[in-house]
Amino acid sequence: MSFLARHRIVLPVVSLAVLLALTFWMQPRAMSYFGLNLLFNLAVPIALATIAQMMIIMVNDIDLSVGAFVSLVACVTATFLNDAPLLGLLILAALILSYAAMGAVIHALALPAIVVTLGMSFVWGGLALFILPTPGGAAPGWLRTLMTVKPPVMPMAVVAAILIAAVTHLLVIRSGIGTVLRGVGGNSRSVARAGWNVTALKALAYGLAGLFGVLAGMALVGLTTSADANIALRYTLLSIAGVILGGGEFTGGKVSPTGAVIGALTLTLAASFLSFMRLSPDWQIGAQGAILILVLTARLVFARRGGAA
Amino acid sequence: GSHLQDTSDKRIALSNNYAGNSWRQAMLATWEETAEQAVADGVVAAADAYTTSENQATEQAAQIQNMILQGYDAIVLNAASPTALNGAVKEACDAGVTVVSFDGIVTEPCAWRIAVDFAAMGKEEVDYLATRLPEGGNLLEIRGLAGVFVDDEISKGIHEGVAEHDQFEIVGSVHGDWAQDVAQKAVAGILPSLPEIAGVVTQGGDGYGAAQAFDAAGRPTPLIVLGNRQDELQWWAEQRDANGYETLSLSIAPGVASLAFWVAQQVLAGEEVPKDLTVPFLKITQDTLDEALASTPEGSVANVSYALEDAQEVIAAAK
Amino acid sequence: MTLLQRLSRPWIWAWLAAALAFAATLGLTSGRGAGELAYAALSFGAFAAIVGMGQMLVITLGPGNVDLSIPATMTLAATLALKVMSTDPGTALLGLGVALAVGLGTGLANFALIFLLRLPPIIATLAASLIYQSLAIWSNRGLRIKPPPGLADFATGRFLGLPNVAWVGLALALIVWVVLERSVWGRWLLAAGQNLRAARLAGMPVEAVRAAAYVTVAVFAALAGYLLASFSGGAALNMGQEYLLMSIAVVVIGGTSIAGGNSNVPGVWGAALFMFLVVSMLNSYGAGAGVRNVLTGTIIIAIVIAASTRRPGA
Amino acid sequence: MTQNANAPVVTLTEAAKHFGAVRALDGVDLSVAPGDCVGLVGHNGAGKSTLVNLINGSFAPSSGQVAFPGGAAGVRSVFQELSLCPNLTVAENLRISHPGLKGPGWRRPARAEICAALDAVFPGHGIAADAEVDTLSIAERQMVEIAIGFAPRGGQARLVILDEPTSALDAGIADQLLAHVKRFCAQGGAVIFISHMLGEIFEVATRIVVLKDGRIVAERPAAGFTRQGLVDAMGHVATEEAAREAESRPPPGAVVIAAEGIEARRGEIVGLSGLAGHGQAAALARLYLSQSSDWRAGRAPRAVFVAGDRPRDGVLPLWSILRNITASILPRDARRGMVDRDRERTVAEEWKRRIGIRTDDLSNPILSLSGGNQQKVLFARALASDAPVVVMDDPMRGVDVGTKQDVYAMIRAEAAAGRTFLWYSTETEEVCQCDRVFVFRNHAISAELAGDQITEERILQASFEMQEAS
Ligand SMILES: Nc1ncnc2c1ncn2[C@@H]1O[C@H](COP(=O)(O)OP(=O)(O)OP(=O)(O)O)[C@@H](O)[C@H]1O
Ligand SMILES: Nc1ncnc2c1ncn2[C@@H]1O[C@H](COP(=O)(O)OP(=O)(O)OP(=O)(O)O)[C@@H](O)[C@H]1O
Ligand SMILES: [Mg+2]
Ligand SMILES: [Mg+2]
Repeated sequence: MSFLARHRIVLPVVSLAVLLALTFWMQPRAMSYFGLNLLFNLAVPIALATIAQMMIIMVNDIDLSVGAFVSLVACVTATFLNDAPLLGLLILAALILSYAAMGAVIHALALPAIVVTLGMSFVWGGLALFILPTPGGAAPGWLRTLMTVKPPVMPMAVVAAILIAAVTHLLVIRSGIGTVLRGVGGNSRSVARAGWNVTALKALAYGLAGLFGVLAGMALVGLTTSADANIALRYTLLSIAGVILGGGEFTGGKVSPTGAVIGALTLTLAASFLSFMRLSPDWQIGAQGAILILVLTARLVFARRGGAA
Repeated sequence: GSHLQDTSDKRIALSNNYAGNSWRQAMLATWEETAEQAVADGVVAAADAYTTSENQATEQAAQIQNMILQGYDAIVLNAASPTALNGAVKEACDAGVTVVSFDGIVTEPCAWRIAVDFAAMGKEEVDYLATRLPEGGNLLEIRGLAGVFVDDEISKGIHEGVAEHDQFEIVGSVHGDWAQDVAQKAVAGILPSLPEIAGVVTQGGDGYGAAQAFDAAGRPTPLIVLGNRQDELQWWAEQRDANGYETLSLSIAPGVASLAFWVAQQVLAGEEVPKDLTVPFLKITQDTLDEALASTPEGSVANVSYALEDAQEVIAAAK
Repeated sequence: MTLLQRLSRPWIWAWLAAALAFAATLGLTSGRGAGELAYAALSFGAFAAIVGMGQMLVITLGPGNVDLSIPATMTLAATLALKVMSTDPGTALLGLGVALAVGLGTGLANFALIFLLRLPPIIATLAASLIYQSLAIWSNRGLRIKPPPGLADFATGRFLGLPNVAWVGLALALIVWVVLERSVWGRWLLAAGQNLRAARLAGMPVEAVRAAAYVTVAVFAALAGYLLASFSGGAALNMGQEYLLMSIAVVVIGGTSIAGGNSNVPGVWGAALFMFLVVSMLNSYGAGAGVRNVLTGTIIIAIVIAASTRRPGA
Repeated sequence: MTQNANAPVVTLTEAAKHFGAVRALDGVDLSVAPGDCVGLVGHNGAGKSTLVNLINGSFAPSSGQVAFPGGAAGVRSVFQELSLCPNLTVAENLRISHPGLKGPGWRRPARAEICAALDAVFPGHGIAADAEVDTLSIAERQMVEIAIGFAPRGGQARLVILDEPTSALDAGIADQLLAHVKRFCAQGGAVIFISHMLGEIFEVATRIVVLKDGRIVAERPAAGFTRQGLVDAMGHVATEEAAREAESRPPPGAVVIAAEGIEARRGEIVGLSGLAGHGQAAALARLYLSQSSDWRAGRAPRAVFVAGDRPRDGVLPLWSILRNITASILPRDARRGMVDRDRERTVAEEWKRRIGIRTDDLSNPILSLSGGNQQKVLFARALASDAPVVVMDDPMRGVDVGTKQDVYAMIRAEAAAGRTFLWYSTETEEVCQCDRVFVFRNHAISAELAGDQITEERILQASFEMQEAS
């Protein structure tokens, strides 16, 4: 088996490195503590949302409600968590639990996850509109401080990305329960036959997704200082793209948390890279599509080499 | 004024969150015109326009951060959210960048705001209806995109107006997402359950779709307040010629982008500019209809372009 | 056929839900406006049904297959068609040709990305849609050109009491149904969706089938865009936006299996009517945007649960 | 609580399982004690897998009881359809069925345990504990699954049920397994061994239970059966003598296929042999793919394929038996692109009869068939077409003895009528049915044997040469 096929993480790392090198070349100012933070700080909530999506893809489902959910969390964070922290925490915990319940129901009733999450995206969106019919709210001070902290050596964004990747790698790849969860994606019948309660496992995976979704919403509010009901809708597609860019696959429980984080960084960087290119406004949108295709085309090389094995 | 500094080495960027309708396209066109001329005249060194692919505050925040990195001296901003960009705007101000927001303004105190009083616009619609329909009647409200600041403001103004003129009652309210086809669909869906409608209050751009929906349902065309789109104006002119239809059309002019450009230039030049400026909205009445229709390109939006003098006037008025 | 077997047909639920929403809306007016509402539902449902049927063919190809470029294709096809026609009478067919050619082009481009570059369809169509969007902006700068009067009359007109666009949607539904249920090509599509490798090893031309599905969805989207622009008096850059989630929703609410290999044409129409009627119902009851979204979501999930728990052996 | 050492591990009394009208298991009494090695045989669809599923708790019995006097711990199953998680490594798969592996550092003991288990059953297996399962060949996966079945997993295996464990293994590895089963039973373990290869049953079983149509029709110590007696008890009329009936086939004609170093003539049955996982299946698949197209399917395909790995390569799981049978002949029988449904049913009914698919209604879903009967459907799918070349990838996996003889005869008849067969098999007995055999070793052809040269020794010799040399 080829080196690339064994280490699916190589490709995302190389794409990110190439893009980063090009960005530095075009915009040397970015090559600084300050520059890196500006380039990547908005990637932190995206990375967390991507991890949330990955938890669902890990068990062979797909979540079309991540964006709406993160928006709802952002609204809760900017209102309840700020005004009445205890109530806010309770609501966030309830949201995580409802995510877990959603996973359990999807499995117990053998429902297609894509439809249930599509329906839930309306529900989350509606709840967010209840809480914030018009943009507003304010980030809790501690959250704002946390997201704008200036650690020594490396900017917050980089530290956060490394931390997220490390924690989720331990959780999903190294730990025993993470292995079982990936097993659910690989062959849930075999996991069930080994005596596991697959409904509970799915609830756990969805609950973890909910947890990371909550973290994503909180991180986002920490950066933007306020929220609105539509604030993170595009995270749904971004998170799916991030998981795939990071070497994950839609089926079979093949996911890489490190790759997912790198995928999220790459997507964020790609957008910046384009704005440094100063394209005509007509083509700015299309160029984002083109660069997505380019980055993913590198997978082709990877697939060809790997396919030979 | 001679107290002003030279801005010929300054670079200005336009951060735009959405390009998906004719209003925004007209806005981008006006910006381009103004910018090209200003660069050619040596007023500024560059004035580049950037649009995000998705209408999302997060993406626009990233865009603003990139502009900081690129070393622009000023950022002219049509914001996706009045508050969610505050983090990025603050970062820009801290980096010494002048931020001027218009149309979609931001609440961050360090930025300048060129605001349209959207609530007043909503109220004016009802005030107008009150003059035309003194005995009142049922109103249908077509709103924009839920959860967006402008939608909420205009709607607030409309409701304020209805409270004031209690001969009116809003019997139905739908979200048309500022898209013709969505508005048409929403109106068609709610019409069967509504009593007779005397007037339709809109947020701009939905009038033609509403007229189509009334037509398809075989209902008499009510008094629809329009939003300056050329197709609306043309429909209005046709109706006027056919049966003397009379109404009012109002909206913010896309050319406000050029006003924002000049305000930013003035700030860079060292002019004392108050943080809050207002521009009037562009109103088209029965009398100015033909004139407006003649000057609006087919399929576009009625527009005015602002020059440096207009900006100076607005600034002086606010002082 | 017993009642239980009838209930086991997943598409029944979409139709039941549509009927309930219809009845609930009319409950408000004690029956007045039934004809109007049905007429509106058929008009607007037709667009959702047309794109939904295209999306259904792609979703039938199995997990991971979906076309996210439907809105962009609709916009691009409509923009170019209306630009070419430039409101001149007698150009309707030319415009139709342009729209269908755009659909063919985007469909082939999508499939090229999927097949040649081996991109996952979700990402490929998403990325490509950004390019189509740029093309639409570049070609017409968002100007709204009116359709030729004859075409506009056709799109908003009626025949035998039904809207013309609904006739188009019903004719397409019939064709899709026959192809899926009776033709060899339909069998190939259903087989490829269950197990691509097994279908290939059974001698089926699976790549041709996949290509055909991706081209068909794009052509359907282009046709829907052309009709919608003619119907609503011109193309707008954001005209297709709501059909992204809508196209997926009508497919899955209509009872098509998201796992692939199983599709359901009547369900798509039922779900398309339902999606219109439920919004109308909630609007009529004066529900705000928040309530409307929460209830829409809840009802979607309820339908899916109802449809799946009655399926024997599921 | 102390247990009598000789108390049965599991006891079934009047156990029955019905699927709607299908009586998969119809009142079975069976008891398995420590040290027992029960050989379970029966025709395809006799109810063997259903019995296994009752014991391991996958199904609850429709009536009757399944009791574990000493508790259900230590009862393990190795399933007919492979059930590992392909995305996990070998060691991680052990983790799935071993909840005792916990806390930081669980990987090291997991690797040690699975390596030990593999070494115990299959000495010299060459499988790395850190290899992802989907990079392993089907035989290797089967070996891993068996090893997990016998691994201690925090306790002790007391009863291991092996449902057709050798169907994907070549003879040498199957022998290792048989030897291990004997050792395991000698040490007081119990095994239920299901196989259609009667030789294996006679080699390991202490007791043989014959199932027929969901009932036990014979249960005796192994020594009480003769091979023929066993076949008779299973209730199939075909005799094994039919297999070697006089050949009256015309001599092979012109070369119809030459690819991958394999040459085959019209009317010839060409075998591919060698140890499992040495590239035969891949070569066969490539050869088939080169004969057919991703883009076109004509009325007269040049080749058809019979899959051995049913879930992966063969079965279209949502479809009825009928649609699965006719999947490859749609263009031939179509009129203007439309499926001719009457003709489709006629063809399917005919093949149901000819190949003996056990179902009362072809509209039943394919997954309601037993493994062997699903395999027959795949045969019917291929033979129903007119393709001159039939490519078979270990197609007898899980097919019962009686049916096998029928299929052998059918293959010879079709060959006599001018069809060419390319036949990969893990069973030497089947390879010996061929006119010419290519033996694979390390992804290349190491020998070509014809006529009298085709013997078990020659094939084994060609398969192992390299290993002996190195
Ligand atoms: N889920 C099911 N639904 C309906 N019928 C079933 C189901 N599972 C098994 N059967 C039927 O039960 C009978 C026994 O099947 P079983 O799988 O136990 O056979 P088997 O002896 O293991 O055969 P093989 O040797 O082919 O594996 C068959 O007739 C089969 O069609
Ligand atoms: N048999 C082996 N084959 C290949 N690599 C091995 C083997 N044993 C250990 N390693 C390597 O050694 C490193 C440490 O492995 P190991 O999993 O035993 O650590 P650990 O202390 O158990 O940590 P953790 O709690 O994260 O599992 C791993 O990176 C692994 O790749
Ligand atoms: Mg079996
Ligand atoms: Mg370890």
